[in-house]
Amino acid sequence: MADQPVSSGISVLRLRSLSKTFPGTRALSDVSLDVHQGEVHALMGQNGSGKSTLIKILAGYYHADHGAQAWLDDAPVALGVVAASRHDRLRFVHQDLGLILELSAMDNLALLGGFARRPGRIDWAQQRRTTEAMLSRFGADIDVRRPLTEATPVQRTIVAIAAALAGWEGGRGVLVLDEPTAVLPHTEVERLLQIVRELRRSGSSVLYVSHRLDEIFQIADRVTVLRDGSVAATTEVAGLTRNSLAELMVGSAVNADYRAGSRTGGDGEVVLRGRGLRARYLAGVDVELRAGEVLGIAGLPGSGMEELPHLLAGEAPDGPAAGEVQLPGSSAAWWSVGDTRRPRLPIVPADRGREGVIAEFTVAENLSLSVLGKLGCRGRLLKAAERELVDTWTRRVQIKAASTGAVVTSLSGGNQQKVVLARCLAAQAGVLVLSEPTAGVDIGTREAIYDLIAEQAAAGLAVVVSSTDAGDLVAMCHRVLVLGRGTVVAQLEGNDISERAMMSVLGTGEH
Amino acid sequence: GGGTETASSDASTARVDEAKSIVAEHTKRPTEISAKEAIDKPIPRGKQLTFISCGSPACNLESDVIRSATDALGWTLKTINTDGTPEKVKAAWTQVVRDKPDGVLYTATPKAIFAKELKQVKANGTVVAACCTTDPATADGIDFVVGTPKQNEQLGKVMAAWVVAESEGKGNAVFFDIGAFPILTALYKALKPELARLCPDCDVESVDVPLSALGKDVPDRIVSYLRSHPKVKYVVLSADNALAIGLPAALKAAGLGDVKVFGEGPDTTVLQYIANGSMDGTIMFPYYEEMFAMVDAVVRKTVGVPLVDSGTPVWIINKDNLPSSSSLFPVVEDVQEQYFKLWGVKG
Amino acid sequence: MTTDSTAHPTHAPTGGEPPAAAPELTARTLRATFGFGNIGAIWVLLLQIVLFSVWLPDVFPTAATAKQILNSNAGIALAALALVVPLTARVFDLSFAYTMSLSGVTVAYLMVHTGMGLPAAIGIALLAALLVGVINAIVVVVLGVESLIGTLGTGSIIQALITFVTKDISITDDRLTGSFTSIGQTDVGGIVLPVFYAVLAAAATWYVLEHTATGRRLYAAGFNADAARLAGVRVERLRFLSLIASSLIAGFAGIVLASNLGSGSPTAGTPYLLPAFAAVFLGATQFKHGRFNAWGTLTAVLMLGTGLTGLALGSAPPWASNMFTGVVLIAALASSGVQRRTRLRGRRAP
Amino acid sequence: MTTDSTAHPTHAPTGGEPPAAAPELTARTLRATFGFGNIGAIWVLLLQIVLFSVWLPDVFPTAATAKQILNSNAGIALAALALVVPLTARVFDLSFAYTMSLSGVTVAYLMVHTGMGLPAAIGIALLAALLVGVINAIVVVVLGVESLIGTLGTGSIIQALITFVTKDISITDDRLTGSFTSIGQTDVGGIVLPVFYAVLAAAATWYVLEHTATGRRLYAAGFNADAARLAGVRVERLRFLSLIASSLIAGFAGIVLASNLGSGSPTAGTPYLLPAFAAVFLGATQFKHGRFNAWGTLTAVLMLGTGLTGLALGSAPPWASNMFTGVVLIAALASSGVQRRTRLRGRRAP
Ligand SMILES: Nc1ncnc2c1ncn2[C@@H]1O[C@H](COP(=O)(O)OP(=O)(O)OP(=O)(O)O)[C@@H](O)[C@H]1O
Ligand SMILES: Nc1ncnc2c1ncn2[C@@H]1O[C@H](COP(=O)(O)OP(=O)(O)OP(=O)(O)O)[C@@H](O)[C@H]1O
Ligand SMILES: [Mg+2]
Ligand SMILES: [Mg+2]
Repeated sequence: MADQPVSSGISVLRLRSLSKTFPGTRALSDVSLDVHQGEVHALMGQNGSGKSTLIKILAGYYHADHGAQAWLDDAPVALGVVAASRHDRLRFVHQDLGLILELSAMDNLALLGGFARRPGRIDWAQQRRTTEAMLSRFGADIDVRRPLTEATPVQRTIVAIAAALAGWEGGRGVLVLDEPTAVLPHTEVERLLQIVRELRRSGSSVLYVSHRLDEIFQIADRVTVLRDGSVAATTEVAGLTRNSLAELMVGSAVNADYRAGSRTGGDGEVVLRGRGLRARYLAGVDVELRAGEVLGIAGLPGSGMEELPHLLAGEAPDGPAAGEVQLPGSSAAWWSVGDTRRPRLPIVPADRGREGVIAEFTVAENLSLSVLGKLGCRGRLLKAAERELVDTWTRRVQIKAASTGAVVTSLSGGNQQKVVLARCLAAQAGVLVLSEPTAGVDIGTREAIYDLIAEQAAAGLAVVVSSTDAGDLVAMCHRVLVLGRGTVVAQLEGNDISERAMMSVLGTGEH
Repeated sequence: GGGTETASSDASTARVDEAKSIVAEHTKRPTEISAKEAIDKPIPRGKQLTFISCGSPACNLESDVIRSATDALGWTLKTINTDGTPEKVKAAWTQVVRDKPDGVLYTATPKAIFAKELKQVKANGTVVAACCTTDPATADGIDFVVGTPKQNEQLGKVMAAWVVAESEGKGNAVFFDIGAFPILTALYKALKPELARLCPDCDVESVDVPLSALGKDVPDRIVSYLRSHPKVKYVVLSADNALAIGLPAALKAAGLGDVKVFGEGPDTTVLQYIANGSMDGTIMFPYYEEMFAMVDAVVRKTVGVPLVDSGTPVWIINKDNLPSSSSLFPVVEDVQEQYFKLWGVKG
Repeated sequence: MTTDSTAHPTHAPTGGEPPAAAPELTARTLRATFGFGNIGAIWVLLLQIVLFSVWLPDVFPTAATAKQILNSNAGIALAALALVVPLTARVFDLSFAYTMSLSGVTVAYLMVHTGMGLPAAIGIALLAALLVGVINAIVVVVLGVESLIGTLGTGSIIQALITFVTKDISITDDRLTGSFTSIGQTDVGGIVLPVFYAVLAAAATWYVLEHTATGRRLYAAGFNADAARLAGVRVERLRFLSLIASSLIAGFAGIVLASNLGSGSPTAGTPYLLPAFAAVFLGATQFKHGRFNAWGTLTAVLMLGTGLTGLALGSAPPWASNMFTGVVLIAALASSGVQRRTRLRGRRAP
Repeated sequence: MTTDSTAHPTHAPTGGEPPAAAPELTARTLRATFGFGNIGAIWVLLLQIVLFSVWLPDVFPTAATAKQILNSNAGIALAALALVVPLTARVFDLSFAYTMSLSGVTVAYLMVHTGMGLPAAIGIALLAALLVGVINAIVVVVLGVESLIGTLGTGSIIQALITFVTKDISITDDRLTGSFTSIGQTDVGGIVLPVFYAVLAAAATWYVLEHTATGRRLYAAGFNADAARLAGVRVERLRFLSLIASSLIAGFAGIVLASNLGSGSPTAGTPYLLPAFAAVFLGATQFKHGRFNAWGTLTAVLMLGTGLTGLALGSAPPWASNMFTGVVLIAALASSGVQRRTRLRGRRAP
C-alpha cells in the first residue's frame, strides 16, 4: 500500500480512494482510512464533512463513486451492496439510529441480530429473554415488547446500540457508531464507553463518531479528521489536546471550552410562568422565565427534563398532565397545559428527524414555515420576502447547503439542526424553547449557536434550554434548574453553574 | 333503366310505408295484456312471496309493483335486497331455501349462481318465476320466464322500422350494444336483417360498449363514433337507461344536433330527454306487465291451472304520447285492473 | 383543572401488546387486550347480534343464520386476506379484484373452450395470477411506480384482456357444473368449503406475519423502508414477493368465486374492491393496534357481513344496508380511533 | 465492484428541485423542469396526439376534437380537483363521489318537489355538501378515524340517504330544463361552461397551494404532521378545512354534472371515484416532483381523456380503452418514477 497507516497494527478494515458525489455536493473526496484490530478509531469532522456518508457507503446504503476500494481482513469488499455476508464483521449504529420505531425493541434487535428460532418459527420467549439481557447491560428499564414510538430518545439510542451488538460477540470485526451519544445523558455515555472498552479488550474494533471531544479523549486510540470530505489528518489521540483537535476539524484556532455571553442576565419582565406542572414524570414544577434570560434544565432521564420544554411550549401532552402556564407578555390569563387553544412557543424538538424537519421540504420551506404569516400580504405569500428571510437566516446560522432550494434531507445532520433552530429564531416570539439544541452539532457550529443565543438573549429573548449535555448548559445559561424525580432539586446561578456542580446534585459525579 | 328504377323506387316506397305503419301501430298505447284466461278456481289467501331484488334502481320499482299485486291477493311479500354480488345473491337464495315461501321472483341473474339452491327451492315446492334472463323455463328449474331473448327480437324489429320510417328509407344507423348483457344481443340479431329487409340501402353497424364505460364516457364514445362516421345520423341504443344518460348534452356540445336517437328501456332521465325533444323515441320497458306476469304465473301454478303465454306489449313513446316524464308508468294503462279481473280480486 | 389526572402520576400508555410472548395477566394487559380500543369490531359485532336477536328472535339467533353469514362472506374474506401481506409492506394492490375476475374467467374458458380438465385449468389460472403478480411487482418495485396507481393500471389492463377474450360475456356451460362447482359449493355440515379456505388463508397469513422472520421484516419494510434497508432487510424483494402473494391469493379467491357462480364472469371481482380494502383497514385496528393482520381482517368481514344478513332477514328497506355499513365502519373505527391517536401521539412522548 | 450497481435499488438519491426559491436558469434546472421525469404526462400526451393524428388524419387533428376532449373531461377534472387539497394534507376523501351524487339529487329534488328557484336550490345543495364536509371532518379529525375508511363510511351513509329519498330513481321534470341545464350545457365558442369552471377551480387551487401561507402549511401538514404541529401549523384545523373544501368542490361538480345530465341521478358520482384518484396521483408526478398539484391534475385528466376520445374516433374495439388507460398510467408514472423514487429516498437519508 502506498499510504502507510500512521500507527502500526493489523488493519481489520481498509478503505482507499473513497469518493462520493451527490448532485451539487462532493461529500467525500479520495478518503483513505484504516481501522486496526482492537482499536477505537474516532472519526471526527464538522457537520457535513462526510462522516455519515462514509458510514452509509460502508453499510451499503449508498454507492461510492467509481474507483473506491475496501478490504475487510484483506478480503475485498463490494461497497454499496447490502451484504449479509459482512454482517458478522461490520455492525452499525447509524446517525438518527436507523430503528423502526413502530416495532418493539425485541423486533429491532432481532432484525439486526437474527431471530431466536425454533424449528419453523420464531421463539418469542427466547427472543425476549435475549433482548432483556442485552438491554440490561445498559440498565435500561423498558418494556421490550412495546413499540419504540413510546420510548424516549435515550431509550431508543440504547436499543439501537444493543441491536447493533445483538448476536455479535467480539471477534474480529468493526462496530461503527455514528454519533451514538448525541442525545445520551452523562450516565448513559459512561455505560456506552464501558461497553466500547470491553469490546476493544475482546479484540473488536470500533469506528466512533462524536462531536463531544471529551469522549474522544476518554476512549479513542486514533482519530481521523475529515474536513470538507477529505482526510485532514489521521493521528494518535494521545498527542492531541482539546484545542488542537478542534483546530484540526475547523481549520482555524478555536476554544473548545467556550462560554458564551455574560454569566448574568434576565433582570427583565417575567415572560413565562408555569405552576404546578405535572405529567408522566413531572411531579409539580414551578418555573419563571424573564426576558433576556437563558434558563437551563438539567436532569437524568425520567426526571421530567424531556417533558418540561414541551409543556412550556404548548404541546398538548400525551397522557394526563396538569398545571398552568402564563405568558404575561400577551395576556394575564393562565392557560391549562391541556388547553389546545393556548398560544404556542417556538420549540426546537429533540427528535429532529421526526419532529423537526419536514423531509420533503426544501431548506427554504423548512426555515420559513413558522413565519409564513408574517411574509404575506392579504393572504398572498410574498416569495421575495421569503427569500430574503431565508437568506438572512441561512447566513446568520451558517447553514451549509448546496442551495436553499435543496431538499433539507440532503443536508448533514448538524445542518438540519441549524435549519430548525433558524426557523424558531426567525419567529421572534420573545420566548424560545430548546430541547437538545446541539444534538449532533459540531464544535464550531455549537459555538455559533451559543453566540447566537447569547446575542438574542442580550436583545431580550428569553430561552429555555434542556440538554443532556452539561456543557451546553454551562456555556449558555444564566440559571439552571436541576430536576430529579419530577421536582426541582437544585437551582444553580451565574458562576455556580458547572458540570461538576450539576453532577454532584444528580449524584453522578463520582468518576 | 327508368322502368326498373321506378319499380325499385316503388318497392322502396312500399317498404318505407310498411315501416311507417309498423311504427305507427306501436306508437299507439297498447290496451290489453297478453294474458286473457281468467282463473276459474278460488285463489287461496295468505300465501307468501319472496322477491330477490337485484340492487339496481329499477328493482325498487319492481318491488313496489309486486307489492301492489300481493296486497290485492291478500298475500305477503318479502323483498330481499342484495348488492348484486354473486355471494349475496347466493345468500338470498339460501334464505329462500330456509323461508320456504310459496313463490320466489327474481330478475336478471344467471341461474348458474344459485343452481344448487334452486334444486332445494324446488324440493320445497316453491314456484320460481324469472324476468329478463337468458335462462329458459324448464321442467326441473325455473317455472316461468318473462322478458326472454325471443321477446327482445320483437323489439329489434321495431327499432329497424323506426330507422327506416324516420329516414324515409335512407338512414345509416349505429346500434350501441352492451356485450355484458347477452339478453340485449337479441335486439341487434333481429334489427339487422329487418333493416335489410325494409331498406336495402340502409346500413347499420353494432358497436360494443364495455361495462367499465357505463356512467363515464359513453356519450363521448357515441359522439366520437358519429364524428368519424359523418353519414350516420341514426343512433339506436340497446339500453338507454345505461347509454343515453348525458348524451343530449354531448351531442349538442359537439354540434351534432341533427342526429336522431332511439332506444329501449328508459329511466326517468330518458323520459325527460324525450319530453324536451333531445331524444326522439324509445320503447317503454314493461316493468308493470312483467312483474304482474310473474305474480300471475305463481298464482296459476299455485291453484293448478296452466300457465299462459308470457308475451308483453310493445310501445314506442315519443314527445307526443309521453304520459309522464317524472315517473315510470305501465305500458297498458290499466294493467293492474286487468290482472285483478283475471284473478277475481279487488285492488 | 383536572384533579383526577394528578391522581395518576405515572400514566400507563396503551400500546401494542406482543404477539406471542406470553403476556402476564395483569389488569393492564387485560384492558389493553379486551378494551374497546383494541377490539372495537368485536364489541360492535356482539352488539349487532344482541340487537338483531331482539328484533328477529325467531330467525336471527339460529345456527342456520350463523352458517349463512359464514358462507356468504367467505369470498370477501379471501379477497381481503389477499391484501393483508402487501399492505403490511406498504404496497397497495388494487389489481387484486381484476385478478379475481381473471382467474375465474381463465378456468371457465379453458374448461369450456379447450375441454381442459379441472386441475390443469386451475393450474393455468393460478399461473396467470402469478404472472399478474410478477407484472405488478415489476411495475411497482422495478419501475418504481406508486403502487396505488400502478396496480390500478395493471388492473385496467387485465380488465381489457378479459374483455378481449370474453367480450364481456360470462362463460357458462354444462361442463362447469360438477367438479368445478364442487370447489366452491360443497358443504361440510352446512358450511361451504370457501369458509375453510378463508380460515386456512388467515391462519397461514397470521403464521407468516407473527411467527416468522419474514413477517417481522415485512412489517419493518412497511413502517420504515429506509431503516429496514439499513438493518439489512431486502425491502424490494419483500415488496416483490408480497405482490406475488396477493395475486396468488386473489387468483385462488377468483377460482372459488367462479365455482360459486358456476360461470366465469368477466366482472366478478370488481364489486370486492372497496369492501375488501375497508375490511383490511378496519381489521388493522383490531387486536394489533394499527397493524394489518389476518384475524382482525376476518373479524371485520364478519362484523360487516353479520349486519347485512340481519337486515336481509328482517326485510329492511334498500337503503338500510348502506346506512348500516357506513355507521358500523365509523363506529368500529372511532372506538379504536382514540386508541390509535394516542399511539401516534406517543411518538412524541419526550 | 459489481457492474450492475446502477440498477441497484438502493441507489444514490438526488435532491429535489427548489419549488420556492428562485431557480437559476441553468441547464440542470431546465432539464429538471422539462425533463421526462417531471412532465412525463405531457410527453405521453404529445405522443398520443402525434400517433392519433397519423392514424386518423381526417378526424383527429381538428378543432372539433380538441373541443370534444375538453368538453367531455370537464366533469372528471372538477371531481379530481376536489381531491387535490385534502390529499395535500394527507387526507383521503372517498366520499367526494357520493357528495357529487348528493348535490345533484338535492338540486333536482328541491326544484321538482318544492318548486324552489334555481339559485336557492343550488345554495341548499352546496350547504348539504358543506354539511358532508363538516361530518367528514368530525369523523376524521375529531374522532380520529383513518380517513380512507372514515370517508368510505360517510360515503356509504350518503348513498343510503340518497336511496331513501329517491328510491334510486333519477329525479326528472320539465322544471329541470332551461336555466338548470344551462349551467352545464351552455357553450362559448364550442367550449362548454364546465371547462371554464374546471380551469377556474384549478387556478384557485394552484393559487392557494403555491402562493399562500395556507398552501405551504397544507403541504407541511401532509408531509409531516408532527413536525408541522411543532412549527406552529394548526394541522387539525387544516385537515378540517381541507375536507370541507373537497366536499364543496365535489358538491359543485355534482351540480354541474346533474345539469349536464338534465336530471338528479342517485348514482351519478360513483363512476368518478377511481378515475379521479388516478388523475390526482398521476398529476402529483407532474411539474411538482411528487407534490399534489392542480395543473398536474388537469394534465393527467387530459392525458387520459385524449386517448379515450382518440380510440373512440378510430372505432377501436371495446377492450382498447381499458388497455390504453392501464398502459398510459403506467408509462406516465414509470417515466416519472425514477425521479420520484429518488426524492423519496432522499427523505430518509440523514
Ligand atoms: N442524500 C444526499 N443528497 C445530497 N447531498 C447529501 C446527501 N446526503 C449527504 N449529503 C451532503 O453530503 C455532505 C456530507 O454529509 P454527511 O451527512 O456525511 O455529514 P456528517 O459529517 O455526517 O455531518 P454531521 O456531523 O452533521 O452528521 C453534506 O454536505 C451533505 O449536504
Ligand atoms: N413552534 C413554533 N415555532 C415558531 N413559531 C411559532 C411556533 N408556534 C407558533 N409560532 C408563531 O405563531 C405563528 C403561527 O400561528 P398562526 O398560524 O396562528 O399565525 P399566522 O401565521 O399569523 O396565521 P395567518 O397566516 O392565518 O394569519 C407564527 O407566526 C409564529 O410566530
Ligand atoms: Mg452525520
Ligand atoms: Mg451530526
